[in-house]
Amino acid sequence: MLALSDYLVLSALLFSIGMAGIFLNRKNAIVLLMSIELILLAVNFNFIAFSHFLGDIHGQVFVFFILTVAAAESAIGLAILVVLFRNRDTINVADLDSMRG
Amino acid sequence: MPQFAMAAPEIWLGVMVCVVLIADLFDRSQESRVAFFLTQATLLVAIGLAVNTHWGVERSITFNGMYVSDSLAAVLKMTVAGLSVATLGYSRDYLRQRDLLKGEFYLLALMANLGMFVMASASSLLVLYVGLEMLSLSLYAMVAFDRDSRLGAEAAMKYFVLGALSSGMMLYGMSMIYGASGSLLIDEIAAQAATGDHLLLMGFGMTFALVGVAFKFGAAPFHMWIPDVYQGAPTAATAFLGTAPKVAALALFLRLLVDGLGDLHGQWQAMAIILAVGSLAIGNLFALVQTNLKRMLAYSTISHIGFLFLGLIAGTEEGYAAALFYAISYGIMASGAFGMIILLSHRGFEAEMIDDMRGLNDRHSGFALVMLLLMFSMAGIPGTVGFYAKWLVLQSLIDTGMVWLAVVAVLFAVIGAFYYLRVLKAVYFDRLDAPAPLEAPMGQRAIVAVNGGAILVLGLFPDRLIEICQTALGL
Amino acid sequence: MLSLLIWLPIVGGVGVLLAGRDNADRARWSALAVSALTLLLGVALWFGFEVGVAGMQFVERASWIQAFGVEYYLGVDGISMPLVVLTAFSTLLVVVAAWDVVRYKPAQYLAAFLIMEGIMIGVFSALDAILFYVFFEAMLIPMFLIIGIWGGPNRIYATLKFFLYTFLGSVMMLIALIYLRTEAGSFAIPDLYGLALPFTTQVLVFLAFLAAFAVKVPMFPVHTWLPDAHVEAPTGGSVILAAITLKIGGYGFLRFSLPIVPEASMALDWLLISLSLIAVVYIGLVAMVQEDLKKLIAYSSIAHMGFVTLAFFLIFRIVAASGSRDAALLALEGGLVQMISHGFVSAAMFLCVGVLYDRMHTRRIADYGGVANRMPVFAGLFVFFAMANAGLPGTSGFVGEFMVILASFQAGFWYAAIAGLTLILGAAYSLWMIKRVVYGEVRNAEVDKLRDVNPRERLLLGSLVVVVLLFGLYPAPLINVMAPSLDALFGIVVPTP
Amino acid sequence: MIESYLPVLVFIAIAMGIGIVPLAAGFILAPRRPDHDKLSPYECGFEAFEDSRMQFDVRYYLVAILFIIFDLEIAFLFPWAIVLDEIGLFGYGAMAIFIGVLLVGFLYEWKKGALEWE
Amino acid sequence: MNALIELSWITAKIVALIVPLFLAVAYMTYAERKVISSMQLRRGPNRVGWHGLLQPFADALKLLMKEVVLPQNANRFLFVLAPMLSIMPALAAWAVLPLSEGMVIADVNAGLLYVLAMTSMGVYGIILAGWASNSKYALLGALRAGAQVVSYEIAMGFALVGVLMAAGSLNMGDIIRAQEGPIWNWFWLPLLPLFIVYWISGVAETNRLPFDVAEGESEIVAGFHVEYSGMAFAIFFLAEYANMILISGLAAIMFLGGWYSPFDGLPLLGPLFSWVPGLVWFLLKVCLFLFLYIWFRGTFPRYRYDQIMRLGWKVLIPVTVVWLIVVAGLSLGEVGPWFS
Repeated sequence: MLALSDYLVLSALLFSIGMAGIFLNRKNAIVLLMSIELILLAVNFNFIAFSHFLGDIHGQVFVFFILTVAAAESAIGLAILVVLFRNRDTINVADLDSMRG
Repeated sequence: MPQFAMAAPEIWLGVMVCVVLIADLFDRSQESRVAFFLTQATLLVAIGLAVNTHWGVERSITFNGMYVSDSLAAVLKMTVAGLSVATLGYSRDYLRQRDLLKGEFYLLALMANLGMFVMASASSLLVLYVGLEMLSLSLYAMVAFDRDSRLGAEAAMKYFVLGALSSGMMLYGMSMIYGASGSLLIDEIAAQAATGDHLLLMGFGMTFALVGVAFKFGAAPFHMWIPDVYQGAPTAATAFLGTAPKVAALALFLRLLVDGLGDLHGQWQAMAIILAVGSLAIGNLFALVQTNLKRMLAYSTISHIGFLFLGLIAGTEEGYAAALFYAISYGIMASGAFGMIILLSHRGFEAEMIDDMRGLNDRHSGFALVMLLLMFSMAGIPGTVGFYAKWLVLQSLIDTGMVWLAVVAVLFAVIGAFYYLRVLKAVYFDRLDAPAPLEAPMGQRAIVAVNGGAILVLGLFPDRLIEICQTALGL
Repeated sequence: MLSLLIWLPIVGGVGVLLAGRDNADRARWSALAVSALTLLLGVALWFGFEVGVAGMQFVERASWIQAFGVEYYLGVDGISMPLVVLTAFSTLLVVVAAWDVVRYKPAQYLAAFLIMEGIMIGVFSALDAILFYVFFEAMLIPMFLIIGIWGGPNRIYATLKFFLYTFLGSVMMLIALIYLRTEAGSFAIPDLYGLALPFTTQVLVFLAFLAAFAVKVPMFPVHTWLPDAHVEAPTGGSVILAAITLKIGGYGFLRFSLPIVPEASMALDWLLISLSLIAVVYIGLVAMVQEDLKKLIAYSSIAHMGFVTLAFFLIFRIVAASGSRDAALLALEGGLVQMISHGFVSAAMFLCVGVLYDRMHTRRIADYGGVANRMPVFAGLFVFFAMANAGLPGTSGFVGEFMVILASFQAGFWYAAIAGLTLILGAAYSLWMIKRVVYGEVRNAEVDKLRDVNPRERLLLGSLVVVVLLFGLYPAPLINVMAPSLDALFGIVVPTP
Repeated sequence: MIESYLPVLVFIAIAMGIGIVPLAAGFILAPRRPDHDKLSPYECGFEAFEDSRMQFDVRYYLVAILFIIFDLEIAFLFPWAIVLDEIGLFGYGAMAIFIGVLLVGFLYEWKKGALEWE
Repeated sequence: MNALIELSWITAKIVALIVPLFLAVAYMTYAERKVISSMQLRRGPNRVGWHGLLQPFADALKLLMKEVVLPQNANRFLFVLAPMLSIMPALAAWAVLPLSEGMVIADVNAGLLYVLAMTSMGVYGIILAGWASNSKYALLGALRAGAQVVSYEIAMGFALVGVLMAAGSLNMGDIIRAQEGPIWNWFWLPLLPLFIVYWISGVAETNRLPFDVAEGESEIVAGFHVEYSGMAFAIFFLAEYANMILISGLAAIMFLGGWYSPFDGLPLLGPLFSWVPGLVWFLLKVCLFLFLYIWFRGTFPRYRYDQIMRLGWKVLIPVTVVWLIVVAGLSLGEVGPWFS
């Protein structure tokens, strides 16, 4: 049987990958959205693991909400991406530098 | 059965969101008049409801422990809705001139308010999160509201990515807190934190949560989004997102880190000090070199956030009350400042550079006077509300023996004064060859007057507001 | 009474702003009315003041910010009452002086001064530390605008410098005040007296106060804002700056530094004394080489105020050296008299420069010469004030300086000798300036076209002559007013051995 | 509990295999003689003159977003539907409000023309 | 050792399910051609084998020997992955479908969720195929098909929620057991609108006529799989027919009482048919739906794309939502034999 810590480590890994994706990625903005999803996935993983080991259902309820919000979030994120692409013909992260100072 | 009456403000807002949405659909007029006035009326009624249901009542909890009704909620909701009314009032003309006057703007604002209301009354991590996201999602959309603006799209993208990232971090923290305490309810988390079990896990979660909160606030080093978003967003949206959500962020902090993890104060204090001093330093120093007023205000926001954090650092009820007072007064000041930018802008022209303020005194001395009050208030000169905000914070610091922090704070405040004076220099000292008189609709002028008046009146008689803030924190 | 003195000009100022928006004349007359009324009130205050009483009079006390025990607590004693009257008097002068000289937004100009007046009176009469602080800093706002809007070409630099220096100093004081409140439990200034603070704390508090007041006075290393501010300020601004705001620094030392942290004051008096001496000597020398009339007067002001602070902090030496309470009191009284006298004299000097500037639009000494030939009346007045500035017996300037020097002999010969230098240096730069400006041949075509003072200016300067002479020849009423309060103060600062 | 999902897992693996095997067989058994014309994308005989991964109508995207939202609503309905009998009228009311809000949003889309094609 | 035995037993069961399924798919194509041809007064395939019965195998063999073309600039990995992704869910969903009482490979509680998850995955195959092909027709076809599938999935989901409410369980077996009884005890009656919506959505989900614009030859050649040939194309083809069977099976389970006889529990007819095994009833029901598929193809004209989307969004979804509320009310009021 897997121990709680195994789940936590896995989720920490996912979380770190997501983080790295956001901070290291300089090319494609969609990767940013995916990284965010990955982070939320890590969180969900955490909640479910805790919920299971605590024998408390609320963590899973939380996951439900996170899923919903994540969907809404990616909807808005994609919408912004579309606007961005329409205006600038690029979704390259490195090009998002027209404001300085 | 939960006590629905306790959540009257939220229920009202929720119903009205639907009503406004439908009303706007069937509103044939070009300028979404119905949506605008309905929104404003809704917010005003919401203020009344919030005061009526929350103010002065015993702290009580309903909805299975997830919703709390106390005076703090009343103050937060009142402020949030009041600031929204002001900023939406300012924004109308701006939106009209840029063909952005759609009902959706008000709808988004209303939804953001609902989110903030929910946050203010949250007594569970889940509710807190839902409220926060409701706010954030609305704000993302508002920033991207001008679909043809390159800067707007870029700002929205940055805001979105970093906002979502911060939500993620906070959630990660929340999951740890949940794991350590075994509950999502703030009260039970507090009880668990008091026992001292699983402190490591809880501290771990608390760190992430704090980072998330700092992101939402825009405290350095998590401030990167603020300048770009402030600059890139349509000013109407900037005005909205620069005011009420800051109060909401404070609500987040108070509910999560104070109500819930107050016993870990010793742990988050050091981190908060770094955040505060960093924000003060970065905000003030970067603001010095800005030529864009919106950007300067963004950095000034960061510095104000730093000051606000100082109040939280103290970890006393007085300190929290000071932070609350600071947030409220900052909201008033910021709404006025962005309101002025909106006032000076007109079709095809964004008055967002400091140079655009030149000769304001010649163009309209009344507006110039308001600008004077605003800037001095931000700098913290007595006679304006900004002074008491700073003072209360310093007081709480000194009361807890952190005099050195107070000294650091005032030193940065002096640096801060410099860039506020630069704006005033443009307003008063630079003269234009041919000053164009400034016209503004009656409604906007009234809001400006009220805004400036509030700064002055609160600057002379802050007692009532201080009292309210302290009562809200149970003093 | 005091409230009226504070709020009448402030409300009046707002009224002037509203009344004179499009009508300059209406603004002028209403401003005149308000300032005259205020002066009348000030005079009434003077006569209503009970001489020989040390404590506070005309006390008003009401709760203001209950949450922190801040009170609306007003009152004047012998130290502050003359300063209040001085303020009212100077403002009237400024209003008259600006009559038809200020053409750009006169309503705002006058309103700024009236509001400034109210705030300054507030500073002098506040007995609550926070109330004091509020007025103290609020002063910055009108002054900032006055210099910035109506000032000279380099006004922006000057006004920013002025603002930031003062602001920096005063925020330190705020921290000290808040700290003191945690010790005393109240912000009322009398409650802050006689706190038993540990020595280190005292020193820190003292330094915080020093930061605030030294900038205001201004003392030697932080004085650099003053010449800039003076040079760029419009005439009225210079008058108020020199006549009143500098005094607030000195007043602050008397009201805060000395009585609240006496031990630190005593321990650090060497610092203050040396800075003051540097001001007297070095700044006096600097004044001599100035090319700019206003700068010269500004440096002279610094030197004079250095003299004042010297007097205030010399008392410890006097007591230590001679044990003479009377001599120390004499120093305090002398300093205060000097402050008030300087208020009149420097105001007069700046007004004189203003008269010249309005005609010639230059302040360079080299541009003048032979003014006496074309403006005999003015020349006479100018010379008179320069003499007063130098401390000519018979003028008010002499009284204070004489008292201080007399007292400083008790502290030691060298103190007195260096202090005495101020007389010599003062005479030197004043007279040399007079020589270059007033006397000699008319070398400049512009000077040739000068017209003498008009009746308004005559009235203005004449009234100052009267006052300067009055206090110079018969200073007793003034000294009687302040003596008991200073005595009481002294009792707090230096416990009787 | 978990064990009952083992057959499911095996089934998925086999199903995947069924996808792979014929494809592999096709690659192995069938002749491979690629040439340029054969490999060029089907375009009515023209040479393709732009990248075929071109911008597409934003409405497809809109549908995708609407789908996400509605699909999630369904996700909320599932647990509710199962326990409806236990939560009774209160649950019914709660979900009625939920669906009401959903319908308001639906009405909004409808009126805004998000559901129009052509 | 035990585990290995169990594993082989499972595998055997799966193979026992899949092989007939494949045969069914094969003969579905045959049946379709035959039925259509008789509807159009033609003879249909009749050369290979008796009455053309071996035709499906001939087709398969032909496709097997055809070259699999990988178009230039295509994303090779996704191009190959897409057909697998479309057939895998169509088969894997069968894991939880009970053919008769106890005749199920995995009797899991979240069966319906699993089915929903699997069927939702099919759209990936479509989109990936269109994207990977690097062809405009393919991309357009994929987008159309994707949008259509996705749109009807909502209505389908709502319909399933109705089933859930009626059954009070996600377990497929329990859903069937909740319909025990004669034909009017089955869910098609109380959930009639949902049943119809489900069926229409099912047809649309599989991109079958009259909703087959995604691959309408006359409009966009062949839709998302225009660039596929040989075995790769065959797999898409298989997937489509496997999906049809799956949808039919699901419809039979959820609305027509799965393995129950329509006369179950009736005084006279019940015992008369009680010897018929449940599997037969189930297969009969599936065949009924499959026939409907073919029938539709034979009779209905093709919808225009905007009509399809309008039907999905503006008719089916509102209908289902409203009926959901009604069903919930019925459920609370414990109306009829269905809600208790």
